[in-house]
Amino acid sequence: MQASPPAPSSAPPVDTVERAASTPDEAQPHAALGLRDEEYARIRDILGRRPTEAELAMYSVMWSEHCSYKSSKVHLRRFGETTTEAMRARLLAGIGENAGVVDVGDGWAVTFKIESHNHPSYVEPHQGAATGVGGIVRDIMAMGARPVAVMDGLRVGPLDAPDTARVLPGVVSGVGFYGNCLGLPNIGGEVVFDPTYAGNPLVNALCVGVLRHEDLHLAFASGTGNKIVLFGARTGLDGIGGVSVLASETFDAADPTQAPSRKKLPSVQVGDPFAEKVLIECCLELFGGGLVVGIQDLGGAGLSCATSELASAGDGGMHIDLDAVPLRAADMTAAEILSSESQERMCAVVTPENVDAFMAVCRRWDVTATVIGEVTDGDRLRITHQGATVVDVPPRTVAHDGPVYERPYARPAWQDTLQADSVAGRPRPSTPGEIAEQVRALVASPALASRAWVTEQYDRYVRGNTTSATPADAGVVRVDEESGRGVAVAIDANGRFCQLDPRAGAQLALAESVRNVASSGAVPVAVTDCLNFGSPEDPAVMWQFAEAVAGLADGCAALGLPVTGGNVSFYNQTGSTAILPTPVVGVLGILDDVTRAVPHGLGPEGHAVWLLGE
Amino acid sequence: MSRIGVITFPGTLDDVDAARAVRYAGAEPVALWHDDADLQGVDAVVVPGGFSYGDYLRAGAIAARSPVMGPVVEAGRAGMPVLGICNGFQILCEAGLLPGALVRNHGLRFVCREVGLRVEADTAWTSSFTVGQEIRVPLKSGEGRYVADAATLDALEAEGRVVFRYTEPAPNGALRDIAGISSADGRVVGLMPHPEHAIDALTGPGTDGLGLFTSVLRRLTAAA
Amino acid sequence: MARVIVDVLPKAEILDPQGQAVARAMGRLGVSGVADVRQGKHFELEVDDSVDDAELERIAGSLLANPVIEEWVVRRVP
Amino acid sequence: MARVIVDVLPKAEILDPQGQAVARAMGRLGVSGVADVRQGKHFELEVDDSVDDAELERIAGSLLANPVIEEWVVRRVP
Ligand SMILES: Nc1ncnc2c1ncn2[C@@H]1O[C@H](COP(=O)(O)OP(=O)(O)O)[C@@H](O)[C@H]1O
Repeated sequence: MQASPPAPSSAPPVDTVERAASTPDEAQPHAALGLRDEEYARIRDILGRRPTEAELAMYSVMWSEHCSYKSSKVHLRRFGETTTEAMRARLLAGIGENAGVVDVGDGWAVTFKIESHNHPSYVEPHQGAATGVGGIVRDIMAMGARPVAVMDGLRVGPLDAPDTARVLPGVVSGVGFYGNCLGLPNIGGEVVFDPTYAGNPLVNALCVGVLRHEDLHLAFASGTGNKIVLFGARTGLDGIGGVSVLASETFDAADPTQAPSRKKLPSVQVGDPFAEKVLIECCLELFGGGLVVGIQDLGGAGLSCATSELASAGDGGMHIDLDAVPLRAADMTAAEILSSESQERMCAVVTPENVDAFMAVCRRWDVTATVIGEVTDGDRLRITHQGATVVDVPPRTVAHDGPVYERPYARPAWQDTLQADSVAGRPRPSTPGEIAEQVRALVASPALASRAWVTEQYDRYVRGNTTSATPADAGVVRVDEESGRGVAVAIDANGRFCQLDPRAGAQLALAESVRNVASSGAVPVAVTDCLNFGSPEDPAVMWQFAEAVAGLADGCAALGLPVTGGNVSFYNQTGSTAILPTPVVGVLGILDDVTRAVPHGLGPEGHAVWLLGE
Repeated sequence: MSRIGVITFPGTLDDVDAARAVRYAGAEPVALWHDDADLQGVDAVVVPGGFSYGDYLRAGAIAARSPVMGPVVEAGRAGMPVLGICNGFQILCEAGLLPGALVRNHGLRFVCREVGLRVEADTAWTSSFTVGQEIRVPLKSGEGRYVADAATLDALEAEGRVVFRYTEPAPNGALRDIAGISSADGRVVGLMPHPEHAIDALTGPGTDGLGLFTSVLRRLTAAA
Repeated sequence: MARVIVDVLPKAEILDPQGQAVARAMGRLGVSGVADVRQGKHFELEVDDSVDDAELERIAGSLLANPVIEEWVVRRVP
Repeated sequence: MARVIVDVLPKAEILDPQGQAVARAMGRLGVSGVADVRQGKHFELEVDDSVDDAELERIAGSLLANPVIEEWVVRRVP
């Protein structure tokens, strides 16, 4: 409570570039925003002054672990280094784009990617999982593709842990709610139980999209005078929890009545799959009409990410006017608008002569669309709010030139003990009674029980192209109805193997996923991965990570399969206990004709059963 | 060739499947748009499944009041064959073309599984089947529990307007295991399960669902 | 501008599985003393002063509620 | 026995897709004069007289509403 009443409400001064230049010593809460002192100093260096509030918001979120890959970058390079030209032969787009795109023949291409939404799914399981599906689907849309299927890899605590009863049903209903309502068949996934996931479930969602080669769209803004259009949902105060430290500083003083609710902003986003379904159809009509030069989805880091990435991938500068952004809440600051993670939004670059046609398509689908800026000469990203310049930065410094850490890593001391603890000395069942008992225990174990409770909540029929979903080794969808051309996808990981040996464990995950795709009759052609680990600040975790990446990269090279994209999720831990190292590997395979896919399960009576391998 | 309209509302999902089923049956699918009160001279209409308007408010409530539904209700009352599948069934009930309502599944969860249905009435959409025949099609819905007051249910049964019944206890708790019903003249039919997902053994449980589409085609060509 | 509340409940004779699930959950959580729960919908509308009570009834009965299965109450709040 | 009503609404700063969809639908359906719609849940409980207000608050906040995204009001009715 404030002792004296505030002065009659006057809006806090907008922190413009001018003001920042003239108040170099104003204290800024960079640490509360997750920026280290040297990172903050680097921003001041880049800009030659202190950042404005809005710039600070942008840098802090774009330089976060989630967006900048600052701890993982040095290791992920390995994927690039081990990928040969021959492995790249089928790739129309690879790592670095929203999602990798693979040529699957006959002029068709397929894009696929897996992403995590772990932490939000613990806070609010239903909405967290739902918006996780929504996010990966928009990544796929941003490539110019029609999303055609989803998969979900779920990891939670033991079945009888109290939180599991809250988290698992919520996550499953969220995945189903969003995917079903979008009309995307769910073609497979995993449900894994382990105590290390009890306070930190893993929700990894994969989406597959299909496009013709000529429809490939990349995220870049070029062509001076081209318009930047924001379309989809309005921008609200969702998911800006972090940035509210900025708001609280200025708003506390100006209007204490407003501060409490602002400060406690939930970082939870609510998904609106209906809005996203309409957005998909709207985007496809826009692509079909040739109305889009470049496109970018809005996910984590919202407009900060979309504008800086579009601008730095293009060949000019960009001007954005935040006053044009349709808002859902009153009095949002520039920092809040830029950081909002409101769902179901996309950002497109459109030539001036196509703007009217673009708007007409959006109106037909009842999608709000607004020109919020344009591509400019020069190389600066300039953002104005209430008539004043609040951001003026080289976009690459925000989007790509973030910090890179060589975090220390070391094989943990307990690794030897863990590996030495083999089953060799353990008693084994020998009598028929003991064996029967063990079989019963296995069958009854949650690890092996039927997944029907989960999969019955997911639509697998919609669009009429699913030729294999649960139960199956891999999900199979038909891409072309005429020729029967299709793709098979599987996702796999075994955290316990990875705990024992992260390098071999990652390779086993890859091998299992490849086997699952191959045993559906498809030829494996590409890999996506979702690397879920504990804190990168823990050298043992960092070692697991480095080993797993190296193992996966070498495994992919040995099999001749390129990694086309993926996602890193760090800080998955409860207190100081990290989750099992969990590199989830997704593999995509091609079938020339889905009618010749190998069905799951035993065939008709009289067929022989063969065991291949040792 | 008979022309069968397939309506797309914002949030409709199974329009591609319904159009494919129409094509497989040998008719020409005609895309109809929710905002356009023009049936383009079609001979019959399919209101497909999905989540029109996100199922917000009540499933089918908002779609039932769209421009295209005016002429659909009018034509349906005048005897044009109309089929509502899943969300389409919900829309036909909300539009007053069929009695009763569809509410949340009694288990409170979305249910996607193959179900057995017994065909119990000879209608414009079931004449390719014999009464009593059992077919297998997918069911996938969260608000598929058919309800109506007892008098309405009694009347439906007495008038032979229960077209499909689940062969096992209804997975959604539908009263009297009702999966689909018809108008008094047997030309407007609504059902929760998805015949359009059972037209090819490659992508569905079999081809039983095709029977609904060949039925109406027979009816249309016989009338012509 | 006036604020109007419309509360919609399933008719008494219609099974209310959501309400029942809540009632059961109470038992499991050790909450005693709740005999019955019914769950419906709650709408808050901002309406022009020009909208009269008859119009509000019409909006409630023809859109917000389905008279086949639901009943509703409309009230204006200050 | 007492009758208790709990109304639950999405928090003001949280997206309310249902309410927005209904508001848009009204415009399309020719209902004019409705500026805004918010949609939430409405619960009617029958409770023992022994259940006090604190207990009711606890029930509302832990079972009927999701405090992460919703707010609620509890009231006893005659
Ligand atoms: N979370 C999930 N989402 C969708 N499908 C799932 C999920 N979990 C399991 N499945 C599916 O259920 C089936 C059985 O799963 P599982 O027991 O893990 O089999 P497997 O060991 O053969 O992968 C598979 O088809 C799998 O894809």
